[in-house]
Amino acid sequence: MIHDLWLVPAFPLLGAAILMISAGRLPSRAVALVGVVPVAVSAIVSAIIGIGFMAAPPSGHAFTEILWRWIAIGGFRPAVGLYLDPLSLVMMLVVTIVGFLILLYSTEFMAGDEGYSRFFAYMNLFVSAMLVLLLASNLLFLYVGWEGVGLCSYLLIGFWYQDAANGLAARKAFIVTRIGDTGLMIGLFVLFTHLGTLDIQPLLHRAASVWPHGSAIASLATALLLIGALGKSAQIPLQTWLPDAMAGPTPVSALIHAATMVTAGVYLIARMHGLYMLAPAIQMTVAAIGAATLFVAAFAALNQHDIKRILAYSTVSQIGYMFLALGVGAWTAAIFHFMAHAFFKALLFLAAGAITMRLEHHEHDIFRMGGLAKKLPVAFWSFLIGSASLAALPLVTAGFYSKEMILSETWAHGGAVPILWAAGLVTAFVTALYIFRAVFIVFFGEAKTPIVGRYGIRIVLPLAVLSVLAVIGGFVETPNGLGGVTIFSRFMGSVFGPAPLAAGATETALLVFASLVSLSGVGLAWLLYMRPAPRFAAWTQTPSVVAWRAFFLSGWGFDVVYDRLVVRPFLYVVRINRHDAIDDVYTGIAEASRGLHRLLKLTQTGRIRWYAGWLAAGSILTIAVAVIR
Amino acid sequence: MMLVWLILIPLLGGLLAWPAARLRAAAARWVSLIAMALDLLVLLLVWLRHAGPIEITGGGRWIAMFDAPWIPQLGISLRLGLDGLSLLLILLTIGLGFVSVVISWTEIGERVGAFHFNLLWTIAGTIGVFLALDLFLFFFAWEIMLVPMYFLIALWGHENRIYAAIKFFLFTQGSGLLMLLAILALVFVHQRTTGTLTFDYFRLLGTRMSPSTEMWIMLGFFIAFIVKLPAVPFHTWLPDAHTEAPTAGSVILAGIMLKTGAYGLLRFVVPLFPLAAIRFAPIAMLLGVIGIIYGALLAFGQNDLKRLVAYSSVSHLGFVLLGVFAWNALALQGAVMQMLAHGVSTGALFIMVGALQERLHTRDMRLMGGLWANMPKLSAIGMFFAIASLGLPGLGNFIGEFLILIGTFRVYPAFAVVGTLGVIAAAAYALILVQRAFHGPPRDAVAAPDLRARHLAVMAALTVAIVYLGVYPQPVFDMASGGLANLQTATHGVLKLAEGDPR
Amino acid sequence: MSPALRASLPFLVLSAAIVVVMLLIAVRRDHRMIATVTAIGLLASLAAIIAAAPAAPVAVTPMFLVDGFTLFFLALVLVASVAVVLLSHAYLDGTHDGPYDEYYLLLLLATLGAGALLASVQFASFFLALETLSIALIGLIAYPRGRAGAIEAGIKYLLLAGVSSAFLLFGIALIYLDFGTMSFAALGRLWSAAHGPTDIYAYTGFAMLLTGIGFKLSLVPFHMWAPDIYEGAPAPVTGYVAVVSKIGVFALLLRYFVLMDGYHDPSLLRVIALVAILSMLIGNLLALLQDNVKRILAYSSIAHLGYVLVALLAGGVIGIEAASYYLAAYAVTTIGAFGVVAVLSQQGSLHDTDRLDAYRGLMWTRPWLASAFTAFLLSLAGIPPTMGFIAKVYVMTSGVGTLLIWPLAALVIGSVIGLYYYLRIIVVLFSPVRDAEPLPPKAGVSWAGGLTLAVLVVLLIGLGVYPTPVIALAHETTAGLMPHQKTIHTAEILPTR
Amino acid sequence: MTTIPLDHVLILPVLLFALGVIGVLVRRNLVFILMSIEIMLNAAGLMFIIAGARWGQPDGQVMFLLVLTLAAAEVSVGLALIIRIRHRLTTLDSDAADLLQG
Repeated sequence: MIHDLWLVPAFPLLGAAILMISAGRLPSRAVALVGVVPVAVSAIVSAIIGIGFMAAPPSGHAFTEILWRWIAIGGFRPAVGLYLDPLSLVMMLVVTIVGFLILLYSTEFMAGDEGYSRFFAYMNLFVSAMLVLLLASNLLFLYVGWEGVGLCSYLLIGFWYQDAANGLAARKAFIVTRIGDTGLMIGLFVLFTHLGTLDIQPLLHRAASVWPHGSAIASLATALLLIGALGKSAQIPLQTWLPDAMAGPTPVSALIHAATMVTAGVYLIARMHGLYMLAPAIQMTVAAIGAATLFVAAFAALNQHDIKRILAYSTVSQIGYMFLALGVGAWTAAIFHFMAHAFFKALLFLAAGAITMRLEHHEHDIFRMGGLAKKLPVAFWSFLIGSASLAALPLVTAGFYSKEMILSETWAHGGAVPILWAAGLVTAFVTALYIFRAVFIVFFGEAKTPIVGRYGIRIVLPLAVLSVLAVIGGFVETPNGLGGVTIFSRFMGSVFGPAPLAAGATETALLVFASLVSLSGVGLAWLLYMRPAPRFAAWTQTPSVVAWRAFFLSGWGFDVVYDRLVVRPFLYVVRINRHDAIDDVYTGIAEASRGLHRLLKLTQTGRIRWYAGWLAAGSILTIAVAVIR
Repeated sequence: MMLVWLILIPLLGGLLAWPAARLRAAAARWVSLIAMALDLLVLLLVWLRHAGPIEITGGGRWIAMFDAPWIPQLGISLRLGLDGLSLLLILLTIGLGFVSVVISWTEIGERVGAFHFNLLWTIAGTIGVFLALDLFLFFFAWEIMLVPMYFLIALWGHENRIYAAIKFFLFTQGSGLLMLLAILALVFVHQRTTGTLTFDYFRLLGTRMSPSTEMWIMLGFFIAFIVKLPAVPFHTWLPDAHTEAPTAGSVILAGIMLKTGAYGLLRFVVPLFPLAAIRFAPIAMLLGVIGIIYGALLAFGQNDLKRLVAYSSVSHLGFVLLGVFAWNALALQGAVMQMLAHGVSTGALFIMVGALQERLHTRDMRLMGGLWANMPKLSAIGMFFAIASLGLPGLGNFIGEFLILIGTFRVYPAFAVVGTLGVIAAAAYALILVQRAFHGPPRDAVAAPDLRARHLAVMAALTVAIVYLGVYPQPVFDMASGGLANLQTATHGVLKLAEGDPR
Repeated sequence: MSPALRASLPFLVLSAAIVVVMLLIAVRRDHRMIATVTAIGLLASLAAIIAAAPAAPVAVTPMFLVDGFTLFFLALVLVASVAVVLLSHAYLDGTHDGPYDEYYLLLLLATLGAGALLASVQFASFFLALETLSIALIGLIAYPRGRAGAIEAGIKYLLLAGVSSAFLLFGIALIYLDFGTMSFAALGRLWSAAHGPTDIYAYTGFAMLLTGIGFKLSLVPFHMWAPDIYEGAPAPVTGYVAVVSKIGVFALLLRYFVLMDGYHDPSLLRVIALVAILSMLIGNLLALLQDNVKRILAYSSIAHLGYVLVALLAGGVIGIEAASYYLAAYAVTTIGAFGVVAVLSQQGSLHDTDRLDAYRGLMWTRPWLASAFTAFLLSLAGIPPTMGFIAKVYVMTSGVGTLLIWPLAALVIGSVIGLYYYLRIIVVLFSPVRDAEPLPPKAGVSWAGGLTLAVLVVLLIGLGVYPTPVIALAHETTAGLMPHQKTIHTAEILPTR
Repeated sequence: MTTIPLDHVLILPVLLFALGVIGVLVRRNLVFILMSIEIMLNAAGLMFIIAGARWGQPDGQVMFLLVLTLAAAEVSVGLALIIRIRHRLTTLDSDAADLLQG
C-alpha cells in the first residue's frame, strides 16, 4: 500500500481538475461529491498507509518514491519524488483528516454560493498542493507545493471577488508570503551551489559532513530558509497578512490559515532541522522570533472585536509557540503542538463559522453577539472545547499536553535567564484570557443579534469529531508525572533522535505552575467579562489605555510602518514613471530631427540667387577643406 | 533541402493566401492553416528521419544541414542548419503560427488575404532566422521578418498603429544596421587573418582578433539583439508595438520575434566573441536585472491591459539576458525554457486581451472590473496565465526562471538575488491585472459573451503546453542540450583561458 | 573593323539614331513612331555593346577610352533611357499639348552626352560630354511649355548649371595650369609623383571641379536645385535627371578619382568624405517631413549619392564593385519610383501627381501599382529582398573594409532617418481610402508604362534575391579600372593580435 | 618677351570670376544673371589660355573655343527660356520665380 503513496496527493488534484474543467456546469450535489470524496479517499489511503507504516516500518523508517525524473541538467537532477517518514506521515494524516472534515463542513456552509464549484476546486487543489509540500523528497518539488498552497490561499482569500477589499487582502497575503518565498528560493540557490543537490536527505547528510558546526554558510542557508518559513507561517516581521486573510470563507480560514498551510514554515524547519543544528545562532533566532511573535500576537488578539481576527492572531501566536519549540530544539514538541493546534484551531474556526452563519448578516463582531450558549448549543460546546484546548486547561485538553511539552523543553534549554520560557508562560496566561474573553462575550450575557436557520449533519459531525480530537489528541504524549506516555516522541524518534529527558521534579513543578497560569487566565477573564467591575470599565477608558488598545488592535502598528516604508515608496516610483522616462530620450531625438528638418527646409527658398550663393559658399568651403590642413 | 522547404512553405502559402482571399475569406485562413500544418510535418520529418547527427568540426553536431552557393563573390552561401535549439524555437514558431491564424478567424475581417500573406511571411522570416548559419543570410532573414510585421501592425493595428509601427521598424532596423556593420567587420577581420572572404558561421567561429576589436564587433551584435529582446534601455518600442498590433501580431511579436534576439545572443554573440562576452557579461547581466525590475515596475503602473503585458515581457526577457550571459548549462537551459514558456504564456495573455478588446472595445482596465461574473471562462484562463507569468512552480515559466537564477547564482550571486526580487514584483503586476480586470464589483455596462469554442480550444492547447513545460520539461532539455552543447563547444576552449571562471 | 571602331560601335549607333530621328521628325510627326524608333535606337546601341565588348579596352583617340567600365555603365544608362522612353510615351500620349517629337531627340542627345562621359578620360572630352548632357536636359526639363513649374525649373537648371559649369571650368583650368596636362592618367602620375601636397592651385582646382560635379550629383552643399527641378520637371524627365545624368557624372568622377590616384591624398579623401557625410545627413533630414513625393525622392537621391560616395571613398576592387552595383540598383529603383509617379500623371495637367495626399489608399484602388511603388520604396530604404538591400550591404562592406568610421556612422544614421520618410509614403499608400483626393481621371496604366514597371519590379526583386549576375558583371567589367590594386589599401587601423 | 610672374597673371581671371559670381548674386534681372555667368565662363576661358601659355601648348586655346561654344549654346537656350518666363511672370526678376520651394 505504501507504494500507492502518490494517490494521496493525486486524488484531490483529480477532484480539482474535474471541477475546473467542468467550469461550474455540474449540479451542486455532484460538486459536493467531487469536492469531498477525493479528500476522503486520500484520508483513507493515508490512514491505511499510516497503519502499515507503524505496523511494519520500512527500512530506515522512511520510504522514498521517485515518480519521474523532473529535470536532469548536469548535476542538477531534482526528481518528482515523495518521501514518507514519521514526520510527513503525521502531517499527512492531519492534513487529510482535518481537510476532509472541513470540506464536509463546507458542503453545507457554502451551500448556495454562486462559486460553489470554484470553492471546492480551489480547496481540492490546496489539499493536493499541501500534500505535495509535505511529501516532497526534494526541495524544488517542495517549493512547488509551497507556492501552490500560497496560490490557493490567495484564491480562497479573494474568493468573494466582488468585494475589492477581499482582493486586497488576498494580494497582500500572496505578496507578503512571496517575499518570504524569495528568501527560500535564494536559500535553495545557496544549498544547491554549495552542496550540489536539492534532494532533502542526501542534502542533510552532505551538509552534516561538509559544513562544520556553526559555519557561516550554514547560517546563511538556514537564515534564508527561515525567511521563507516566516512568511508562510506569519511570524514577525512577515505576520501582517494573516489577520487580513480572514476575508476568505471561514472553512478556508480553518483549513489553510489555521490548521495546515500556515504551519508549513514549522514543517520546513523541522524537515531541515539537521541544517539548523549546524547553525546554532540561527536556531536561536528562530526561538527568539517565535517568542516575540507569540507574545505580540497574543496581546493583539486580546483587543480584537472580530471573532475571526481573534482566532487569526491566536494562530500567529500559537505558531510562535511552535517556532519557539523549534528554536530550542524541541522538534517533537513543535510537531506535537502542530497536531494539537490543527485540531483545536480548526474546531474553533468551524465553530466560529457555525456561529456566524446562523447570525443575521453573518455578524462577525463579538460585541454584537452574546447569549448564544443556549441558542446555539452545538456551536457553544464546540467552541468551548476548542477554547479550553487553546487555553491549555490541564489534563483534559490536547493543547495542555503539547504546550506543556514546549514549555518544559524550553525551560530545560533556557540556561541562566529563561526569558523565552517566561514569554511562553506569560503568553499562556494571556491566551487563556483572550480566548475566554471571547467565550464569555459571545455566549453569555444578552442576545444582540437574531438567529436564523439550523444545522445539518454535515456541520455537526465535523464539529463533533474535531471536539473529540481536540480532547484526546494529547494523550499520545504525556509528561512523566501524568503517565509518561511517549508514543509520539518514540514514533518521531527516527526523525529527530531520542527525546531529551526532563528532570522529573522540576518538570512536575513546571507542570503545576503552568496549569495554574492557564486557569488563572480563565479566571481573570471570568472576573472581567462575566462580573465586570465598574473600576475595570473606567480603567479601560483612560487615554493611555485607549491608545494601547488601539495599538494592539492594529496588530502593533506593523501595517502602518510597512505602508510608509515599502508600499508608498513603491507606488510613488511606479506613479512617477508610469510613462517610462527612458522613452523621452527617444522622443527627444525624434523631436530634434524634426527641428533640424524645419531649419534646413528654410534654406530651400526657391530663389536662384540664393542657390547660386550657396553654390559659391559650398565651393569656398570645399576649397578651404582641401587646402587647409 | 527539407530545411529550405521549411522556409518556402510559409512563403508560398502566403503567396497563395493573398489571392485565395478573393474567393472567400475563409480560403485564406485555410491555406494558412494548411501551410502551417505542412511546415510542421516537414519539421517532424526532418527530425524523426535524420540518420544521425552531422558533425561539424568545431561547430558541434547538427540534425540537418543545407548548403548551396548564393553570392560566391562575397563568400555568401545559403547555409541552413538545424539543431536542438533551433528545432525547439521553430516548433514554437509553428505552434504560435497556428494559434495566430485561429485567433484571427473572427478578429480580422478586412483585407484578409493580405493579412495572412504578411503573417506567413513573418513566420517564414523567423524560421529563416532560426535556421540561417551564414551571417549574411541571417541578416537577410532578420530584415525579411520585420517588413511584414511592420505591415501587420500598421494596417491591422489599433488607434495609434502608425506611430507604433514606425517606431518598431526604426528601432529594429537601426540596430540591424549596427549588426550589419559588425557582421562585415567580423568578416573582414577574418579575411585579414585567413585570407578568405566568407560569411560562413562555422568558419567565422574562433576568428582571432585583438580584445578591443572583439569588444567593438561584439557590441554591434549585442545591441541589435538586445533591442530586439528587448532590454532596457532599448525597450521602448515594445510597449507601443505590442499595444497597437492586432492580437495575432502581438502573439507573433511577443511569442516568437523577441526570441530571435535571445537566439542571436545565444548563437552568435557568445560563440563568436567568447572573451569579449565574458568581459562584458557583468554589464549585460546588469542590463538584464535592470530590465527585470524596471519592466515589472512599469507593468504595475499601466492602465492599458496590453501595455501591462508588454512591460511584463520586458521583465521576462530580462531573465533570458541574465541566463544567456551566465553561460552555464543550467542558466542556458533556463533561458531556452524561459523563451518557450514566455512565448506560450504571454501569447495566451495577448489572446486574452484581444478577446477582451473584441468584446469590450477597450483595453483600459479602469473600464473593466468584475468580468468574472460575466465571463468566467475567459477570466479563469486569463488568471491562469497571469499566474503562470508570475512564475508559479509547476508551470513552464517557473522552470525557466529558476534555472536561470540558479545558474546565475553560481557566477554572479548578486545578480541572481536581485533577479529573484523581481519575482516579487512579478507577483504584484500579475495580481493587479487579475484584480483590476476580473475581480471587483461587476459593471452593468459589461455584458458580453464569454470565450467561444475556437478560442477555448487554443487556450486549452496553450494551457496544456505551459503545464507540460512545468511538469515534464526533460524532453525539452534533452532536445535543447544538443544545441546548447554546440554553442558551448564553440566557446569551450576559449573559456578555459579565462581563468577562475566558475562556469 | 578596327578595334577602336568596333569598340565605339554603341556610340555610333546612338549617334545614327539621333540623325534618323531628326530626319523622321522632319518627314512626319508621329508620336508613336518616333518613340518606337527612339527605343529601337537605344536597344540597338545596347545590342552593339555586346559586339563592342570583345574589343575593349581600347583607346578611341586620346580623349576616349572604351573599356569594360564604360560599357557596363553605358548599358545601365541605355537600359534606364529605354525605360524612360517607354514611360514618357505613356506620359505624353493622350494629351493634345504636342508636339512631343523633339522630346525624344533631346533624350537621345542627353543619352549620348551621358555615354560620352562614361568614356571620357580627359578634361576636354569630359567637358564636352557634360555640356551635351546638360544642355539637352534643360530642354527636357522645360519641355511642357504650358507648365509654370517646368519653365521655372528649366531656367533654374540653366542658370545654376551655368554657374556650376563656370566653377568646373575654372577648376579644370587651375589643374591644367598646375600640371600642364588634361589627361586623367597623366595627371595621376604627376599628382602623386612630382607635386607636393602643398600646391594651392591644384587643390583649389580640385575643389572647384568637385563643385561642378557635386552640383550635377546634387551633393550637399551643392544640392539646393535638385528638389525644385525634380518637382518642376515632367516625371519621366525627373527620373532621367536623377538616374542617367547622375550615373554618367558619377562614373566619370569614379574614373577620374581612380586614375588620378586620389586615394593617396588625404586632403582629397577628406573633402569627399565631408561632402558624403553632409549629403547623407542633410539629404535625409530634408526629406523627413516633406509631403511632395517628387521632392522626397529628390532629397532621398541626394542621400543616395552620398552613400555611393562611401563606396568611392573605399576604393579598391570592392569599392568599385560596390559603386557599380549600387548605381545599378539605384537606377532600377529610382526609374521605377518616378515611373510610378509618371504613370499616375499626365503632361496635360498643371503639375504631376506628386502631392502625398494623392497617394492615399492607392493600395486599395490600384493594388499592383501601389505594390510596385512599395517595392521601390523598400529598395530605396535598403530592405530585402530588393536590390537596394544588397546595394547598401555592398557599400557598407566596402566602407567597413576600409574603416571609414565617420562616413559609415553617417550612413547608418541617415538610413534610419530615411526609413522614416519612406515608411511615411508607404503608410499613406496603405491607409484607408476615405478622404482621398480623387486621382486624375485615367482609365488605367498604359501597357508600355505597366510593362516597364513590371520588368523593373522583377529586376528589383530578382537581382535582390540573386544578385550574383550583376556582381559578376560588375566585377569582370570594372575591376580592370584598378589593376594595380588587388586588396584593401587603407592602413590597418583595426589591430590584429 | 619678358615673363610675367604666374601669380600676377592669375589676378585678372580670378577677379573676373569673382565679378561674375558677385553679378549672379546681386543682380535680380535674369538677363544680367545670364551675362554674369558669361563673365564667369570667360574668366575660366582666360585661365585656360594662361595655362596653355604657361606650358606652351595649344590645349588652352582649344578649351577656350569649347567654352565659347558652350557659352553661345547656353545663351541661346537661356534667352528662349527667359522669353517664356517673361511671358508667364511678366517680369524678369529672378526672385519672382520661386514657385518651387521648400
